[in-house]
Amino acid sequence: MALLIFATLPLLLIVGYALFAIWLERKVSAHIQDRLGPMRVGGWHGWAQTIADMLKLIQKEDIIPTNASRFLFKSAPFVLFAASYAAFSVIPFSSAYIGSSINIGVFYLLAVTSLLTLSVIMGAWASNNKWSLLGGMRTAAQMVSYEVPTIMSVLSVLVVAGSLNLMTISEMQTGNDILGFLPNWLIFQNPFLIVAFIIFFISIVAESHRVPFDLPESESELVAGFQTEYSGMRWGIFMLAEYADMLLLSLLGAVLFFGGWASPFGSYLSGPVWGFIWFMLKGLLFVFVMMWMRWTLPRYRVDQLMEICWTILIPVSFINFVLIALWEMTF
Amino acid sequence: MTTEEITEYLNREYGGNLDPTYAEAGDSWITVSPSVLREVAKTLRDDKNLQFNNLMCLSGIHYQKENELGVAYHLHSTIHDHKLVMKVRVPEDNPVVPSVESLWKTANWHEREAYDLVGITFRGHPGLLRILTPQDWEGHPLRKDYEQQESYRNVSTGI
Amino acid sequence: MAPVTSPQPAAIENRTMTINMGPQHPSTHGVLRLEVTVDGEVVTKVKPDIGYLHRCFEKYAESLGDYAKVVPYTDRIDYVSALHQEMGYVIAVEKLLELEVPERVEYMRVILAELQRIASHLLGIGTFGLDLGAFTPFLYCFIERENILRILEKVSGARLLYNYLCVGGLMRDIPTDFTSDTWEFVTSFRPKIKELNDLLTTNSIFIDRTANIGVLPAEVALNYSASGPMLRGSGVSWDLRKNDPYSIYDRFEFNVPVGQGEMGTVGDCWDRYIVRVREMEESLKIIEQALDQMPGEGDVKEAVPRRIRSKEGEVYVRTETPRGELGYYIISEKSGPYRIKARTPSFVNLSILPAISKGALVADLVAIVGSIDIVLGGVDR
Amino acid sequence: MVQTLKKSWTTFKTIFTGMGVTMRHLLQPSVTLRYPEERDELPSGARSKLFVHIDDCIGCKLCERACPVNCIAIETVQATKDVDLGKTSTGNPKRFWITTFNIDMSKCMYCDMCVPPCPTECISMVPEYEYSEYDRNNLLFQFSELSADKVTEVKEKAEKEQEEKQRKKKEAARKKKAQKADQTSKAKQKNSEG
Repeated sequence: MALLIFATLPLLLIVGYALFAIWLERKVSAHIQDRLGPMRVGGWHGWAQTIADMLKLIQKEDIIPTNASRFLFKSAPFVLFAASYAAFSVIPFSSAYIGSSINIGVFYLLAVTSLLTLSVIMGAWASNNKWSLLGGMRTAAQMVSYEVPTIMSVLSVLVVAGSLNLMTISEMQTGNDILGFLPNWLIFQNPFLIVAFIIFFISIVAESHRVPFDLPESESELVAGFQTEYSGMRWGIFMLAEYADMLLLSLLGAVLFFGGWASPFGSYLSGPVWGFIWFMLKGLLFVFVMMWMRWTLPRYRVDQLMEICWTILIPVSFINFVLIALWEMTF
Repeated sequence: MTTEEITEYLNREYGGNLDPTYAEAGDSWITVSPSVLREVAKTLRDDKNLQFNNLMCLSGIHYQKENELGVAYHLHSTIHDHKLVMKVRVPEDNPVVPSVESLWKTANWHEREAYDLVGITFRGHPGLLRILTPQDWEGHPLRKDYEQQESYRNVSTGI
Repeated sequence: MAPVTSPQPAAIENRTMTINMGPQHPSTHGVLRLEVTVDGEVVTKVKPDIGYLHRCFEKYAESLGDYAKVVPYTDRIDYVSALHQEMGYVIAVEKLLELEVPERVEYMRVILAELQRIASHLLGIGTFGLDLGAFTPFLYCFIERENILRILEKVSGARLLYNYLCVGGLMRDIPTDFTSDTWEFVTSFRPKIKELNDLLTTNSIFIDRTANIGVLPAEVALNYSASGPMLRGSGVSWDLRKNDPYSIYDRFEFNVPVGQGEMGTVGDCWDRYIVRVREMEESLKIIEQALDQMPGEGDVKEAVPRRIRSKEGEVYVRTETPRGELGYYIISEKSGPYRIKARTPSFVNLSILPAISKGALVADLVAIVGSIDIVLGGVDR
Repeated sequence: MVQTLKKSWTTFKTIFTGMGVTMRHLLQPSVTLRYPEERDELPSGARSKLFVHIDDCIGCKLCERACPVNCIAIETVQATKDVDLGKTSTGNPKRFWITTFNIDMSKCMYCDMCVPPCPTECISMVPEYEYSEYDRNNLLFQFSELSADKVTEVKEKAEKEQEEKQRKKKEAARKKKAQKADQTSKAKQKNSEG
């Protein structure tokens, strides 16, 4: 029983976060575009808008195209959500809460998130729609390619940290001793990790398919990409998983580069509860930057996307990896 | 060059017998018979002193009184900056006009439109299909005696 | 040694796929249907299918039997630049009837037309950005367009379909604060162009997406009788306001921006785009000069005939709309209009699409359609 | 290599320029009007709805004729001699009962063509835009103020007068004819006498 409650906590967190993030996305986009966004539902700045939308989506008819492959079509959103939910189990939310403090945490996370690709292809292929198929093809290529720079930049962190356990990595970043005031975050420990972080950030933007790399669902080209045929709650789960994925990768970035739940002020304002708040703030900051980018930039074309990955990010990340290793050996 | 000069030039150089027509108001035009239309058009485009490289407009016309269909070509030369209106007339029961699509690519859609709305057949056009109305539409709407069909694919057209 | 033979690859069936882009698709700017044959993501053939918005303008215009009544119908040809459609028609009828229009009316027409040109280009630029995934510039453009629409609403009473010009003059008197409103807009708009450039024009991703895409060489453009920014983007300096001035455009000083291939090849999508941006600045110049020169007093309905007495004859008049040459071919009889044909720039420019989109990717096709800046009302009439 | 680095640099630079622009807008107040609570004031000449001062209408039907979409339907009955319908505010005498003056706003295309021909300026566009209806028939605006009884009464009266007129005319014609005949006979007489 206790285990069940323990397991449901992140689920509640994800759902609550997703509702908040969708609202935030609308608000950010609205204010960037000199609009107001949802203002009515719930009173203050339409905070209950996404809840109302979710209720509407639940009530909607579950439409399955006649010629779709029914089983795959129905199960794709759940596989997607299961994958990103499972990945949350190794994220150390605070010094007192982690789903499973296993020794291969990073490895597990990267492996499980690869399932996302599978489910997107499942949904795209099963829809029996040409736009979906194109979207699915793009997703497969994009996610598989961008996994390489992601893994390379994560590896560079691991070289510095020396552990695959995310809890251990977080713990070693507490305190602020660098130059007397900077927190002990990994990004400040090695100058080349800044480059690694930039590569990591670009890759996670692509992995969670956000602008400028939102090709799988590029609205103005592929209608809605792999989700074209989805409606109602199944579409809602895709949406949920997408935002959960965004948070997951942002949190991973926070753990690997910005100290996880470690407070920026050393021992001041630390502790399990503060740790959780710091952690979420760091994650949400990345989420906000992704939103900010989305509402500013146009999108890349599919071949340019691949070009960036294979001709710039991957070579740079390899070179950077070697440099980090050299730096670690010298100092 | 004005229409008059162009006609004179054409008659002198190529031995034709074209004659400009004037109306009470507006532009004047030359009328060409369909049998020589393509030759004339090619000359107009390629002659060094004419060089009509721009077909501004191509319109189909139904002359109800004369039971004829007509096509008006509005030509313009960006090099010499002169214009010419050329017309061709064909009887209603055999409305065949040679296509100028190979001379001016822009004629492609214009000719399809003239075929669709007025019902002029352009010989030598690469794909003479209806363009604005559905492929199985009946009649040519811009004819003066056109009567709209009552239903299209079991949907009432509103008359 | 035996020659090494590479193993025969298993026969892979290579099939192309036909996809229907439209009539309901986010980036076909209305109800355009493109029958696209793709090989993977590479477009091998495009077949535009139009006519979904055909409203029989010509048939209506001919059956009304009255020149004045046609004007509101011309608005609806290209509803994004309605004033230009009216202006072309009104000028054609005036030419047919040999009417002289008062100075003040001419200036007013020019100012309004240039305001409308800016509004239309803003929409064209905004939707082009939208096609490439940039949503925000689209709405910034709309904010600016709104300011223009407000001026036009004050003048004519309507925001989109103005019906403000009539044969021989204007439908209403000019409001007293028109000049001050316009000046205010002109001064506030200049910095916004710079902002737009920062956000979109110089953006590296935007350049990557548009440079060297959909290249239209000048000779092809001329052969297809392209016009407007489409032709000027290919490096041909051809603007009817300069080359064949109508109304009073010969009194103003302005440049004709042409594509120079700054970011790639001459005649690519970026060139067509930048021509529009620069044209907005030129339009501002024209508005400023016209506001300075406009006579303050005068009856705008002075030359409006009470009853239009039709003459026998025909005219073809072309004017420069934001999308290119708009031609009206009017055959007139004693009883009224016999044939009215509108040669719209959108229709002609769209016919080039199959020629320039071969070998592009699906994403490029969207960019190309966006850079042509068609309005389906203008294509289908 | 150098080129790639340069390109990456410009990419980053332009991305940050763009993000600066959007950040500025994020902090700016928005331009949205929250519609039912806040309203934009339309200029006085805005074309949103047709309105007729029926008291000023003289029944000339010029607006009906000017309308390109035939959304105005007017029926008039000539007023009998014993009634004086008065004058409009512009001083034109009224001679017709306006028995029907219907404007179908669902057909109207807001072109303003009916307004300038009106000699008494009784038809005009007003800036009122909140009149959407669930039933299309409710968009048919009837401006005539005459009751059905009044209409029949007026019609009958007019018919009667018309008949009367016709009768009188005939009578007059007959009289004239008789007179003429009389005259000619007289003239003949004169001739014969002469």
